[in-house]
Amino acid sequence: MESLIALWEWLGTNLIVLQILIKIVVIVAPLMLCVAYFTYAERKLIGYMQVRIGPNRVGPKGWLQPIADAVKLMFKEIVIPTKANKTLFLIAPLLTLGPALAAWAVFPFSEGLVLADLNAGLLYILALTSIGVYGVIIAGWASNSKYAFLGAMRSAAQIVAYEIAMGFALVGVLVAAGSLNLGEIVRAQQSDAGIFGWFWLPLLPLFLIYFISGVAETNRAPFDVAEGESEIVAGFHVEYSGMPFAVFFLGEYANMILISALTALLFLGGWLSPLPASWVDGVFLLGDGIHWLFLKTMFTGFFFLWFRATFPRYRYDQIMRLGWKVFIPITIVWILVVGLMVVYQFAWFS
Amino acid sequence: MIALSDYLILGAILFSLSITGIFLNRKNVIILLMCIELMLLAVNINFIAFSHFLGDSAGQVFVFFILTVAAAEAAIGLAILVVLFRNRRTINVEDLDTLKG
Amino acid sequence: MTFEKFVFYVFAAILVFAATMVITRRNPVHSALFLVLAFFSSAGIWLLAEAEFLAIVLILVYVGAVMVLFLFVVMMLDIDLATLRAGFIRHMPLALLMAVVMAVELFMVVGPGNFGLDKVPAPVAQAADYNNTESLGSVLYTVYMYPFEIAAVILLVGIIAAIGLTMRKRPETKFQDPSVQVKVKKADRLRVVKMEAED
Amino acid sequence: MMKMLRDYIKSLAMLELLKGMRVTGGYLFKKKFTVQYPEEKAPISPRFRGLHALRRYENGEERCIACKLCEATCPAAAITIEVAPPLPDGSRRTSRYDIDMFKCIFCGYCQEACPVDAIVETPIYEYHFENRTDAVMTKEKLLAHGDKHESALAECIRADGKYR
Amino acid sequence: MSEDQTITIEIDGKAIQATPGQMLIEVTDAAGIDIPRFCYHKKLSVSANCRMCLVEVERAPKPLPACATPVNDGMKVFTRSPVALAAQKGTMEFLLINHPLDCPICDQGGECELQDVSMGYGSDISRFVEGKRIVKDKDIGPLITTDLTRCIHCTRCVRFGAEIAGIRELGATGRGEHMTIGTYVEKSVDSELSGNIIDVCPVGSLTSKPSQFKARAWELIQRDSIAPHDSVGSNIHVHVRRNELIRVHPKDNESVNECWISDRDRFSYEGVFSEERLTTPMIKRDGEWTKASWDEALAATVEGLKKAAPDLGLLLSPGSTLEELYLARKLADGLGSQAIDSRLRQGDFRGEGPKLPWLGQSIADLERVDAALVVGSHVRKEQPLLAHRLRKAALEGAVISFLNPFEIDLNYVAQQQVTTPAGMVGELAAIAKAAGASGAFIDTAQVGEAHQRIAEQLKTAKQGTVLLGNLATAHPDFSILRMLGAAIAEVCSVTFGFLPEAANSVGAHLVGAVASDGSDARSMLEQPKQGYLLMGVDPACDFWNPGQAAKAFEEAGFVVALSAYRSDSLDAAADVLLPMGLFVETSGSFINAAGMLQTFSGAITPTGNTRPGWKILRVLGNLLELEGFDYVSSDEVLGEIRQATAERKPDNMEPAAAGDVTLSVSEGTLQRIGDVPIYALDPLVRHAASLQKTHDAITAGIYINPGEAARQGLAEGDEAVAVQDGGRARLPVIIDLNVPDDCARIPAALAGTETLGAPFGEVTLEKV
Repeated sequence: MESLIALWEWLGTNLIVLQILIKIVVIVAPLMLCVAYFTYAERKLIGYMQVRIGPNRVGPKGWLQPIADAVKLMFKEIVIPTKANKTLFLIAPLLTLGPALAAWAVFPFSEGLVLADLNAGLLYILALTSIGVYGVIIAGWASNSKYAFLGAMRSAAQIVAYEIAMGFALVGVLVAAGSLNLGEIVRAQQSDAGIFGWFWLPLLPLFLIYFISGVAETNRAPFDVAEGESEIVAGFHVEYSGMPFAVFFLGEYANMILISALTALLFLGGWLSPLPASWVDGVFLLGDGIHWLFLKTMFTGFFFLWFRATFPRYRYDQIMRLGWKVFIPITIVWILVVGLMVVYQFAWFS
Repeated sequence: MIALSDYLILGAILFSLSITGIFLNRKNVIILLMCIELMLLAVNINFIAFSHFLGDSAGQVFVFFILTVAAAEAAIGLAILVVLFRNRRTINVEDLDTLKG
Repeated sequence: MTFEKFVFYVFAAILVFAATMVITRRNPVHSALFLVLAFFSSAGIWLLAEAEFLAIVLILVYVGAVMVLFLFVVMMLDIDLATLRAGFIRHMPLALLMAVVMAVELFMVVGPGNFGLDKVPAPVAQAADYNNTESLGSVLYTVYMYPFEIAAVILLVGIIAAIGLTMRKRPETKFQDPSVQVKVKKADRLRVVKMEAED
Repeated sequence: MMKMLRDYIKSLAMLELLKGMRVTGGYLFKKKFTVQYPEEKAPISPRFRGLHALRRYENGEERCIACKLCEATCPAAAITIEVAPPLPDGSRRTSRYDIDMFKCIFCGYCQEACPVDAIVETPIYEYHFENRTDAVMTKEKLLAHGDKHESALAECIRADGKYR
Repeated sequence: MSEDQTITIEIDGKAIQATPGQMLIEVTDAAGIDIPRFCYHKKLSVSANCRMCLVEVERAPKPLPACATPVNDGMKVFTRSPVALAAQKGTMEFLLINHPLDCPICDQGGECELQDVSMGYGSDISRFVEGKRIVKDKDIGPLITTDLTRCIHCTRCVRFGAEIAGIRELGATGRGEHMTIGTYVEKSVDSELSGNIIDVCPVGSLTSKPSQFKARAWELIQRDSIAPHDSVGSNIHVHVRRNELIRVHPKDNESVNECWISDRDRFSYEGVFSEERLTTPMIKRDGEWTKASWDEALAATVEGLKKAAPDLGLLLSPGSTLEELYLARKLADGLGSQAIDSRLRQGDFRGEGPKLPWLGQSIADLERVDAALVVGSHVRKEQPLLAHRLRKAALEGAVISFLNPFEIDLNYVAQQQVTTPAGMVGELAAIAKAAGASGAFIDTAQVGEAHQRIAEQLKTAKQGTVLLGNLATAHPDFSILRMLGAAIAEVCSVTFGFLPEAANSVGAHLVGAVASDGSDARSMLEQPKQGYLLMGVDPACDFWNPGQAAKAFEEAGFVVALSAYRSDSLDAAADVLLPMGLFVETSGSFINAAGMLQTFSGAITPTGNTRPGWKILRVLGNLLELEGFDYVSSDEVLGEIRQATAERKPDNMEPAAAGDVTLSVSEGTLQRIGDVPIYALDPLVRHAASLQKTHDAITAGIYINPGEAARQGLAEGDEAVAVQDGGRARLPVIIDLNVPDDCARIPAALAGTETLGAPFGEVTLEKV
């Protein structure tokens, strides 16, 4: 163990690139596994909500289903439509997956457990999530298919619209926390009130709007007009097959996990224990730690699936109305409220 | 170490390129708009470089304002373009020689 | 050459390449995408110049919003590319001449002779707890308060102008008000009448 | 006014959405009644309308007399029959009996129309093609199905007999 | 009965006008009131034996059959009263007692009167548990299938045979349950109208044999057409399934074919799908036939025609459509040739002849004559439905006289003058003399008692007619016969007419597809041309003198044939074969004997690579760069024909100036009678397989009477070689009492006779 730590420190001084690479792998590999089993969880949960049992054939209780899917997708033929823009067609999936993974660079998993402790971390995340739309637009345009293009246009407009609401929600958070650093934001939620000290309570409207915007941002049901099977087949990725399709898939689920984790981080106290610190200090597993973050992420992620199992798809104009006419005004109003709370040192901000 | 002149020369090259672009694509309003964005980028590089080397944040503040104004400009420019296309079915600069809408 | 300088040259090369492609590509969509690349690489250069906040804002505002709008417009409009390209070759010599003259003049002014390391020394690296965002913010909300407000007003005017220009009133279109639809209860639509059965 | 306010607050509180989520959430814990298909099979009615078959008489003679009533009644126009020239004994048989399974909607009208119980729909629902042309059930294939599943068919007919 | 007198009866509460003497069912039919019936048929006598049409009549103790109850003034009839319905239902139950439940395998299924009526009047369960009657099927020939178990004893077929076909071929034997329909002894039904019993039969007892089991009634698409064989122009329904002709049915047209058609019109459709159809253009290269594309074949044709023009002969089948004949005429004009003819079987072209020969009267008029003289026509076999009209007249009391080179089968009493072909002129002249005419031949004729009688009948007739048939047309002295006939008609002031041979013989005259300047069909072959265009003909069978035709085509530089079939003689004659569609595959028009223009459209798409004739000719016109060949549809051609011929009316007037009037047939030696048998008329019917198996489809042979046979030293079953004009044909000898002395009937247009010459002329028999 000690020799391992020594090796790590040696790497840090001599081969910093290798050290960074190892860090990236340590983050990305479990993330990919999470993505895989998130798909499994989705199928299973939605199945249960529809009174059926979901995948149960591959492996015990279907546990190997995601692996089987991955293998299948890997061996499928990659079909590139004639007259498609080949380069862009192949780059597009990477553009969806890339930002979803890169965002984890500034993500604090626990006290001090972060790849890059960036001062403007929140801004960085905002910038990266806004880049995600390129994958969709380019995929839709490069496919040279009208369905794909329609899907891409819908999705792009939707993402741009909800990004604003999302950004305003985050402004509320950073006003409350007084920092753009994600670690600082978590620490700002630490109080002796435990679960009630977190930002979800004072920023309840922003919390809800952030999460719902996150659902819209990832083009998930009920905001999945970008795919809209019933009207535009599968939207921007109609023409995709095999591995590029799998990458889109990975990107979508990685984004969902990212949004879930960010919600947990920004509003649900990140790695903090829900119990007041004075009660649990030093108690095994009840104290602060990465496992709380994991549980909170699972909790918020569950809502993504629950929404999908519950709500029918929004009509496009309703989505736009919700984004522009409901969410943005509410966030602006609540930023004002938060500002006043902070200035007058109301309860949470004393 | 990177010299200030490196930044400035980069900005100059970028500026020249965007001028060339305006000359070459003088019919296509969209590319003209993009060239203007590129030009502003060149200017911003200069501001940032000076701000960095002179240790004065005023340059960055200027960049901030330029970004703001440029975003507004792009939005209005594109809005005009869309309206134009809707009415005239073209974005060719040369076709825009009548006063009638 | 230091690592920093190497990174600078790489970014600079990408930037110049992307800018060249922006002005020469036949397809405006490609131009727009290369412009995105140009913004990315200049964001990298800005990071080297320790303007982190602006670098990220550049990505956020330009890449995330403005260029998306550009792409939107370019993709949606059914543009006749052939006529727009006409004269490309014809203008080439003049454009090149202009560019070269301009570049040479600018070199003479901004070249190492005037702004080399020996003339303007490299700044000292900022302290570890330096926060670019914070310092910029403190200047912005104090010294530049009024310009900041004016910028906000300009943005507002921009929003209103853009909406005003592109908004099409379609009085004849039918639409449903979802909020009204949502509020409807069973009792509003269905009346259960009890009555005697008839033979 | 009060109603408007109440409605506004209600919609902000997303009560309707929560109600919906309660429904799906409730089903999460309900007992599932999925049938594990290849191992378990749902019981089927003797009137089940599956794969088609042409039956024979016990002496091996084809039942079908090429009366074309099934062809006429088929709402999907999936059946094509051609009549053979009269046999030496004067009887009438098909020279071609094709059912296009791509067109067939398994309505069972052919079975209803058949005066000699020749064309029947078997309770067989597990079958596949590997070739588009295989989707056209020829007379040979239909007769082979009939021969293969005659016992199952007889059982179905016996079970359903009193209601016919 | 007096037509002007009307009475009023009440049916189901409605007052309806009727004529005294009408049967109730006629009144209800006219009023659109439906009464079920099986045995009643409007063209047949009333037998009232099915009892299905029972209706309740006020004050009648029992329900009465509507078909046999004359109307009375003020009678009240109830067709749907409980009594009537009960009676009908009871009848239905009895009818169904012995009717088998074999609708699924019955060809009548779907169009069966019994089925339809039992849907309306039958009960849904049968109370009859005893064994059903079974009747053995009888083989009554290659055209009709019997399934007598299905018979409900309406006797329509029996009455049809007795009343319409004129031969009592079918009858009912036995009584009660043992009653069966059949021929008394095992024989076939041979009437040339026999196919109509299929239509007449209300159930599936009598069905068509060629189309047996081919299709069900509901699969068939019905298209209207015109029969292409005789000059009646019978209206027909062509029934098509998946582009295949399944059967032909008559279409009612009282002024043409009533509700009947001849077997030839009904069953000839089989020829459309003959193996011998020419389905692709062919070019003969160095004596070898090779398949060619249309472009190649047309290019070869154009080249050949250009080389041969203007010394070009066009020989067209008179069964071609009006449009085809007109375009051929236009083509001939464009190429500078006047040699065009469709009178291929006419033997004598001396004299100018009438402008537009026709029947001289409407077809319906034929049944109203009270005296008729038919010269040179085996009318039953030539024009079965015209013969039926004449028979109707004869049954009404008209006296029909025939002058023929052999005795013909008739289904009514008539006078027959039988003489040798050479003697026909003399006989006709004698009748003319008896009638009081004068002129060449007439003055020298020997008038006998029979001639006197015939002349007298014609003279006293209120409506009489003199008709010249195909045998007269083919006669080498046709112009003399025509002149004599016209003279008789004139002095007796009766109608003079012709029985044109083919569907469009009248039309051919109308559009000018007959030579007017002497280059007629016969001379075209006697003085061979450089090139020939043949349309719809087979050189072996369709020419007056096939031997000469073969020679002429051999000598010609270029022969192109538009034909639906390939045959050995065509292969030998032609250089290019262009496949042409038959009547069901093209649109067009025919003008029938009575001058009635009837247009039809195609019923099926042309077989293989064939094209409608008018399109072939149009393209030829285009390729030859002739003016005015830019037609888009056959309607356009027809419109042009109508415009061009608006002024022309049918005209049988013999021009005053008689031409050369010397007899060309000499008496004394053995003379050939070369009639064209009913099923050898044209290529289509010659390829109709089932018709060729009938009794009427006679084989080639030497038909002589026993006395003549003895003189020639021949006996039935021998084979002899007939020698005519140097042509030899080895044929079996058949004893035929109908042939007069000094004559040998060797029918033309049959395989084996193509080496012989003209249908009339000297022939010697050599015993083998």
